[in-house]
Parts: sequence; C-alpha cells; structure tokens
Amino acid sequence: MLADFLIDVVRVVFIILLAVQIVAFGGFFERKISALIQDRIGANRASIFGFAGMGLVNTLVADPIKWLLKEDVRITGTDRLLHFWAPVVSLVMALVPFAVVPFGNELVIGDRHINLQAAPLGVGVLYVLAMVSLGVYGIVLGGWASNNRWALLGSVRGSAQMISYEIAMGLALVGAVLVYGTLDLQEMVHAQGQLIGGWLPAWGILYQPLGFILFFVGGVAESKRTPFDLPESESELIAGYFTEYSGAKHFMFFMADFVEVVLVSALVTTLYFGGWQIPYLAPDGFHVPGGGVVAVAPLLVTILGVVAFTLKMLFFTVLQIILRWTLPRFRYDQLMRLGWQGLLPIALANVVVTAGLLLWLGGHA
Amino acid sequence: MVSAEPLLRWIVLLPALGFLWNVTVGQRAPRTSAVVGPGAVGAAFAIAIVTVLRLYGLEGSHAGTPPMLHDFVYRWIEVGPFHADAAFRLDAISAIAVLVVTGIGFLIHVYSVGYMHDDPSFARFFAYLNLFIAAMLVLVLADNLLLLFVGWEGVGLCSYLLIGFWYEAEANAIAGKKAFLVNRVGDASFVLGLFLLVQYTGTLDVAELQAKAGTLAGTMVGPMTLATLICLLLFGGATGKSAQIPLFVWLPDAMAGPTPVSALIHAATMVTAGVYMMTRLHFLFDLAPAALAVIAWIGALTALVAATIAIAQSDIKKVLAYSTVSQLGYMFLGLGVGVTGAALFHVVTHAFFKGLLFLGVGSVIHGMHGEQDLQKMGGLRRHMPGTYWTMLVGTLAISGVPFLSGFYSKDEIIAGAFLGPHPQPLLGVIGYVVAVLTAFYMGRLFFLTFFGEERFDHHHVHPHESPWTMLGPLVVLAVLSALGGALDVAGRVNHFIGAHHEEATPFGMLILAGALAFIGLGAAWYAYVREPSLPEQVATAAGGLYRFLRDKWRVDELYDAIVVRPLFALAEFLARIVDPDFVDGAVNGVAEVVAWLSSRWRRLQTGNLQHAALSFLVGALALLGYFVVH
Amino acid sequence: MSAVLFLVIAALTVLGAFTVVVARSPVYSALGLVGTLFLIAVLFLSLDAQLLGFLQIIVYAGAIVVLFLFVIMLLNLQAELETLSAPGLVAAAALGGLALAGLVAFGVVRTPLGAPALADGFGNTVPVAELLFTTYLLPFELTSVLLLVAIIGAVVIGKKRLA
Amino acid sequence: MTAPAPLAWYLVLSAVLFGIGVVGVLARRNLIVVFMAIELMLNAVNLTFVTFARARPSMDGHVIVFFVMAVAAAEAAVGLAIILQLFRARETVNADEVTTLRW
Repeated sequence: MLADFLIDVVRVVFIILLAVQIVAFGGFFERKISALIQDRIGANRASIFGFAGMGLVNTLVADPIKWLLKEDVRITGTDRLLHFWAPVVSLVMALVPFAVVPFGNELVIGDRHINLQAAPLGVGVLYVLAMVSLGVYGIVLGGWASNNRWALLGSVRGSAQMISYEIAMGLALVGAVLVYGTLDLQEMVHAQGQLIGGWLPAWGILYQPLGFILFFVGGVAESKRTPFDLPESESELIAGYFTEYSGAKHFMFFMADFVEVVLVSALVTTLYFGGWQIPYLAPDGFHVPGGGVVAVAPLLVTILGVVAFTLKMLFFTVLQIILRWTLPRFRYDQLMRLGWQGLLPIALANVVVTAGLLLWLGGHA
Repeated sequence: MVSAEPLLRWIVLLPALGFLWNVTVGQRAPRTSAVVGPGAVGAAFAIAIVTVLRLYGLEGSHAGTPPMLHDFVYRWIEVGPFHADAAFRLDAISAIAVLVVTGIGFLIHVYSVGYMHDDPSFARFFAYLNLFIAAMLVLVLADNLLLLFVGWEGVGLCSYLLIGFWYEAEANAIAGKKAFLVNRVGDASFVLGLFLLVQYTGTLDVAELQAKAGTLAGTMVGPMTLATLICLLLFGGATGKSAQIPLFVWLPDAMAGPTPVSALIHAATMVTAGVYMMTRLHFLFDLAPAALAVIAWIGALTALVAATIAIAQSDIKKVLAYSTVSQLGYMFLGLGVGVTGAALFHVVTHAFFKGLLFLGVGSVIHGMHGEQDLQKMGGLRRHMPGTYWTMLVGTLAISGVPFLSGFYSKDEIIAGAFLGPHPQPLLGVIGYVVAVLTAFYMGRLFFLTFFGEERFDHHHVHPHESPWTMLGPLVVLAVLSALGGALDVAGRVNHFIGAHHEEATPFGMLILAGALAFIGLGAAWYAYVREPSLPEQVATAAGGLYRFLRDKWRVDELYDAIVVRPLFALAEFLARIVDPDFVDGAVNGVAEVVAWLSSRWRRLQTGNLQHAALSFLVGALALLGYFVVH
Repeated sequence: MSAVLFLVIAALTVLGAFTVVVARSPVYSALGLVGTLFLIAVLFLSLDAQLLGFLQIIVYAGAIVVLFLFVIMLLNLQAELETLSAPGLVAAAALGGLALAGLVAFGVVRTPLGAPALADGFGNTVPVAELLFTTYLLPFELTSVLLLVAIIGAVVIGKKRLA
Repeated sequence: MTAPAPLAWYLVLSAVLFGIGVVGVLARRNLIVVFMAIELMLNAVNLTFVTFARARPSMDGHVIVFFVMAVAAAEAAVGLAIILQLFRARETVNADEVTTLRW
C-alpha cells in the first residue's frame, strides 16, 4: 500500500521536475541562443568562483530566486482574488497535462511493474485537451482582474487565440488518434516501437506528417510566444495580460508560458516522434535491421528510454526557441486568418484523408 | 327482370359532349354547332331507339316482372346506409319519355338551325339546348330520386338560361329570373319530400322505394298519413316545374325566350317533368288517395283557369302558353283520378301537337319579322301554305277532333274522371267544359292568324314561308300529331305499373267529346271569320269579365300584393333595421368584447422574457406535480 | 465515490451554482459556472462516464464558458447595482425554484436506484461511439447539421450591425 | 473507506441545481446571467441522465448527454451573437428593458 503510494508520488514528482528542469534549462538556452542569433555573447555576468561559464547555474538558480523575491506590487482597483488566482490557474493547467505523458517504458523492479507515466489514463488525449483548454482562464482572469485596458485587450486577444488554435490542435490530434486507434498516450508510444518493412521506425511523423505540422504550429500558438505573442505584444499592449503583474505572480505566468513550450515538446515527441522509443531497441536489446541482436539489460533499456525522451523533448524546446528568435510577430488578422482559414481546413482535410486511407487500407497502424 | 345495358349512359353523355363542344370549339367556330348540336341529340335519339327496341325485345321473352335495362356507372354518394348511384334505368315509362325527349328534341334542334340562323350567339344557343337535353335525360333515366333531382335542377337552370337568352332586353332577364324563383318554391317543397323519404325509408332508389313504400301509408302525421304528406310535397315540386296552380305564373312569361325554346322546354318536355316524376312514383301516390284528390282538383282548376285566360290573350305565344298550362292541368287531372297511363299518353300527344303548334307559331313569327300580336296578322294562309297546313293539323289535334292524337288522350283522361280508380265526376264535367274552351281558343288563334283580312302593315311586313329546316320538323310533327293516337302508350304504361286495363270508353262519351271539339271550333269560326265584330261586342258587354280574363285573373297582381311586396318590405326592413342594428351590432359587439378582453389580457403579454419563462415554470410545476402525485 | 467525498463535492457544486445566480459581477457568475461544470464533470467520472467527464470540461468549461467570458469582456460589463428583476418575479422565482427542486427530489427519492455491476469499458469512448454511429446515427448527423447552421447563424448575426 | 454515495443523492443534487438555475433564469435581469443559468439547468439534466445511465446500466443516457452538449454549444454561439447584437442596438443586456419583441 505504502509502496504504491510512494511510487505514485515519485512518478508525479519526477515528471514535474523533469518539465520544470527543462524549463530552467530552456531559459538558459533561450538566452544563449538568442545571443548567438543576434551575434552577441549573452548571459555572461553571473560568475561563481570566478567561473563565468557558470551562466547556466545563474539562470537555473539565481533568476528564480531574484524573481520570486521581488516585490509583489498591489495595484488599487484590481480584483484581488482573481488577480492572485489567475497565474496559479495558468501554471497549474500547464503542468497537469504532464500527468498522462509517458516518459518511459515499464520499469521492472523485482516483481513490480511500474508504468513510467504519472497517471495511466484511457482517455489521455482528451485529458490533455481538457486541461489545455482550461489554461485560457488564467489569461482571461488575469487581464480582467488587473483593471487595465491593455491587460484586458491582451486577455481578449489571448482567449480568442487560444480557442481558435485549440480547434486546429484538437483536429490534428484526431488524425493521430485515428492512426493509433487509442486515446492512451502510452499505447500510442508502444505502437511507435514497431518497424515498417523491418527497418523504418513506425514513428507518428511518418503517418501524420501534416498532423505534426498542424499540431506543432497550434502548440506554439497555444504557448503564446513569438510569432504568436499577440496577447502580450509589448510594442502595443505594454505586456498584455500580465502588465500589472510583478514578483512571484509574474514569475508564475512566465513559467506557465515556458511550461507550455515544454508540454508541446513532450506531446510532439510522444505523438509523432516515438516518445521514449529508441529505434531498433526492444526490451531485450538492439535488433539490427539486417538481423542479429545486441543484448542490453532491461533496466538499462528503460533508462535509455527516459533519456531518449528527455533529449527529444529538449530538442523540440530548442527548436521552439529558435523559432521564436527567427520569426517576426503576426498581425492579429493574419493570426486569425491562419487559424481559421489555414490550419482549420487543412486539419479537417487531414482528418478526412486519414480516415479515408484507414478505411481503404483497413484498420489502424 | 333487370338487364345491364352500358349503352344507356351514352344517351346522356352524347348531348353533354355536344354541350362541351359548343361551349368550347363552338364559340370559335359557330357553324360547327349547326352540325354538332342536332347531331349529338340525333345520335342520342338513335341510341334511344336501339335500347328501347332491345327493351321491347325482352318483353316477349319473360312473363312476370316487366323488363328493365339498367346501367350502373359509379357509386356517387355513400353516407352510412344511404347511397345514391350514378345509374340509369330504362323501363316502359322512361322509354316513352326518352323517345319523346330525344325525338322531339332532335326535331327542334333541326328547326333551330334555321330559326336561329342569324343569331350572333348561335353556338351558345345550341350549348344550352344540348345541356338541357342532357339534363332532361338524366331526369328521365335516373334510377334514383337524387339523380332525378340533379336533372330536375339542370333543366330548371337551362330553362332560366334560355328564357333569358336575349338578356340584353331587361324584360327577358326578369322573365328568366321569375321562372327561376317560382321554380325554387316548388323545388323546396320537392326537396322536403325527398328528405322525408330518406328519413322514413332510408333510400331514394326507385326500385327500393317501391319495395318499402308500403310502410309510409301506416304512419300518421297530424291529420294525414305520411304518404299523403310526402306526395303533397312532391306534388308541390311538380306544380312548380309543370306550371300548376298556384305556381303557373312563370310559364307565360317564359315565352320571352326564342320560340324553339318555348316549343322544346315550355311545351314538349320540361314542363312534363312533374307528370313524369309522379308517374315514376305512381306506387307512392297510389298509397295517398287524399293527395290524389287534391292533385285532381288542382289539375282541373288549372285547366279551367288557364283555358279562360287563353281566350282573352292577343299575344300568339301567350295563348299557346296558357294552352300548355291548361293541357298540363289535364294531365294532373288524369294522375289525380288514377289513370296514370292516360296522363302519360297525353304527355306524349301533347308533346307532338304542342311542339308542332309552337314551331308553327315560330314559323309565323319568323315570317312576320318578329310580330307576335294576333290582331296584326290575318290571311296568312296564302303567304305561308306549309305552315298553314301543319298548323291546321296541330289545331285539330289539340282541339280533340276525332281520330287525331289529342282526341284519344284527352278522352281517356276525361273518361277516367268518371270511370277511373278514383273517380271525380264533377271534375269530368270541368274537363268537358275545358275541352270546349280549348277548341274555341285554338280556333280563335288559328282563324285570326290565317283567315280574315290581312291586318299587318304591308309596307313593312312581307310575310314569307320559312326554310325547309323549319318546315321539315313541322311536317314530321304534323304526322305524329295526326297519327299519335294510335300509339299504345297508355296500355304499355298500365301494363308496366300493373294497373288493370281500363275499360273502353263508352261510345257516348266519344261522341260527346268529338261534338264538343266541333262546337268550340265552330264557335271560333263564327266569331272570328263569319262575324269578326262579334268578339268586340262581347268584350264590351262583359267588360269586367273580359278584362279580368285578359289580365290573367290578376294572379300576378295578387302574388305581387301578397308575396312580392311583403317580401320586398321585409327585405327593406331587414336591410334598414335588422342588418345594421342587430346583425352588425352582434358582429361589432363580438369584436368589441374581444377587444375589451384583449385589452385586459394583453397585460399578460409584457414582452418580458422572464414573465414568459414564469408561465413555463407554472406549467412545468403543474405537470411535475401531476406525475409525482400519481 | 465515497459518500463523504460526494457531499463535499456536492456542497461545492451548489456553492458554484449559487455564485452564478447571486454574483453581482457577470465574471464571477461565469466563474461560478465553470466551477459547477468542472465539479459536475468530476461527478460524471464518479459515475463511470469517463468520456463525458472530459468532454464536459472541453466543451463547457473550455469553450462555452470561455465564450461567455469573451462576450462579457467584449461588452465590458461591470458589476451591477441592481441585479435582480422585479421583487414579485424574484419571489415567484424563489418559490418556483424551491417547489421544482422539492418536487423533483421528492419524486426521485421514492424510486430506489441500485448501482449494478458494470460491463468492462462502460462509459469509455468505444461504446459511446458505437451507439452514436449505429442506433443514434441519424440524430448524430442531424446534430452536425445543427452545429453547421449554428455556426453560420452566429457568424451572420454577430458579423455586423443589423439595420 | 466510507460507503459509496447512493445514486439518489446525485439526483437530489441535480434537482437542487436545476432549481437554482430556475431562480437564475427568472430572477436575474442580466441576459448573459440568465443564459448561464439556462446552461446550469441543462447540466443538471445531464447529471440526471448520467446517473440513470449508471443505474440502468445503459449507455444511451451518455449519448443523449453528448447531444445536449452539442446543442448547448450551438445555442450558446447563436444566443451570444444575439446578445452581442442586442447590446450594439440597445446598449443594454437587461431582460426587462427589451420587451418590444423587435429591434
């Protein structure tokens, strides 16, 4: 009993820490990569024991500490209650979807089989969509509670944007669900462990290339970062819906955004890039396509899976950072047109074509 | 013995199709009507002959029940146990009527081609005539009283249309209207009779009625039996259609129509519909001796009154009109005293000679350029010899000169009054008086027209003989009028209805009847040819009586005073007082009450969504309460 | 779901519902509604209606109420001084609401309800989908038409000023 | 572990929610709140459906709830569009100020 409970706690803590750590590393990478792109050094001041290369530690530790300790400015005319809860909702709703993200295969310790997924849920995909859709409340309430018209404008923009892109995202997911024939993310990852023709890893990207693009674009829009950062576009709305936020609350909002980036990475990895799967690695070791097996210890296989998942997630996080610093911001009408007249029809077509192909070929992957 | 005979429907359909042709194609190509109109009726006549011959062929083969041809077309009305079919029957009675209607009708159609030659509404005229023939055939052939009533009303409609055929003249339109309205009175009575029949027997089918009629004699309604009441009501209908007292006033006015119409409708066929109907229902009337007595009296009185009026008329068609009324009175007298066969026999002979007379008079009028006043004719026998000779036959026939048709039929009726099943000797005497009068006024008409000096204006009127299309029918009818007495109509009918053969008329009565005819004609010859001044003197001497007769017993004035004026006054009253104050008041009152109520109730309609929702809630609570309690 | 947990959730649900009706600010009403709907979704899960539970959140909390909030913000509706209708209407409403709830509760409590054992997969996606695409295919298609009509209607009505 | 909650409790809760919804529809002036109260009533009914689906047990109740959700979504879209237009035309969203039944 107790062991089960402890295992649950460990699983939850692990995935959250994983996410948050990638957020932290992401913050560092963001600085460094943006500097690289803009041909400057970046984040080079904080040194520990004279070792300037410790910028990593700087962002990992010093930034949060500084941020959390900043004054929480209380503005008159705000709705105190909602002003406080809005960032909390944002952050929580960004974190909870990780519960169904599988970060590894079954871990076998003794006779205990531990599924490396915080909450094995039959309808995982729906759960993710539900939680993501609740994230919008953080933005809406934050802007409204601030009693500031730029903040409110940011909220309205944000809510409209999130609703719009959720649809494209959801429809892209329908394609994936059709292909795998399940809503359970762990089962989807298992399905991607197979090989097509004995040599090509059956990753989702091969079945749903269009779905991947749609989901990725939608996800980036969900995280409200450039080029989709209309809700906070500082050149127009000061800082959008968190104009009136400071200190820890601001940090939560900021972090929620970044967690969403990581979440998108995790989901993309899980849905389209094999999750924790490593090509040719079965539970008993590497199966080289030509024949022959390189035996690997089962525990090691599982750990390798977790590492693979982390690396893949990191890759997509970095990819999003690069995107952010590469692309200019959309205009609002362009944003809406892309969502409703671009992604939505394509997503619908994707669903129809996928369903038609499945019907033709008979059954899912 | 009933045999199916699908040809019967074509007797009715052909004239109906002719009507359709004439109202559609005929309007564009009127000349085709000259062929189609008479052709349709002629074809119907041919089929009628074929079917009647077939009927008579059956007669010999089967003893017992008399034969009958039947044609069921479709079930027309079915309400509960009651039903009425579109079905036709041809038996001894309808066979005679069908032959008369189609035969005489055909002759009159042919005659009309000449008579109406120059009329701008040539096709319309034939359309009406065809429609009339179709309706009359429905009436005659119907196997139930409802279908008979359709024909009954159909001929009434055609009569109205044809009387007012030249509707540009207001008098004609008024005459048509009068005929229509007077007929309505009779029709109402007729319909009441039908209602009672349906009520008490549940059927209008002639055959079924015959089987069930017996029950009607036992039921009393006030002072009379149900049979008597129904018969009187049906007879009421007959008085309208057949122009008997008190509803005969429309017929003389009906002479406003073209003369062939007068001949066809108002002499030969339609006016005998009442007689025909009563013959058809003889079994019913046999049950009601009291009604028969009334009928006999009405018939005799009508004959007498009309004959006296006819003496004093100067319009040649009016004389014939009253003559018709008078002769119809004979027929009802015959029905009333129970000699049904004789009555129908007189229908047939009357159709011959009255048709002949009307067509002859039409020929005279045609030749005189529309002149109708007897006082402005005279000496025409030199100008119109064909017309003269045929008219002579007709006059002798109607007067009852021995061995011509009218002699036989009239004699049988009068003899029946003395010797028939329900004898009324007094009425027989009246019959003889009327016979003298008939001979006299017909002689008067004939002599004033064809003898004496030419009283017309020679500068404007050039009498001429009519074309052959008109003379041909005259000749045919003259032959029929002369020899029609040889037809054994009475015998056939009596055999069919199962009446025992009447005894031969006593020889003395035959002598008397012949003598009376000659007395009447002789008197007329004396007064209008030998001593032309005599009538003037008589008229002056009996001035009051003369004017009374000339003014048609002032019946129109009487009706005007007791019916028309009070009716107008009532209408005036209704229009001035009742309609605006009471009817409108009630209507407006209802509207005001509604308006008042809605001005109160509309406060419920606030337009507020939530008030509407509240009423929702109340309803939901009520329903819910009901379900929870139960 | 244990009785105690149910009572807690039920109390919170009723609290949320009251917030919808009582709150002066439409935004708080909307938040009360979200709370209620979210908790109803939890109740759905406790009734083995997994699919519906998440659909409830996605459709209601994630879309419909967001739409409400969106409109509220678009119209910039503030807290009102006079939130209630005419007193008579309010009294009738309170009375009617009580009567309705009471009647329904009374009617319901009299009917004993068991919680029978369930077949495997009850409330999951597959059986619901099977019903939708077989027995209820026609209503399902009609619903899709309804949604299409609603989309067009909303776009047309909301697009520009009328008249 | 305590005993599970009887299904009748769910129904009572649903009745209470429905009653609250009724009060909201009737007693609030703001049409948007009225609208939300209607959604509340719909959800109370949905809860009843799901409860009975559990009690029978039959999935048909779930399907009906699915339809109710779809219809509610449609209704919300159109209804809110109407309210939007109403506000543009009248500058109000109060039920007792829009009683002419026309623009």
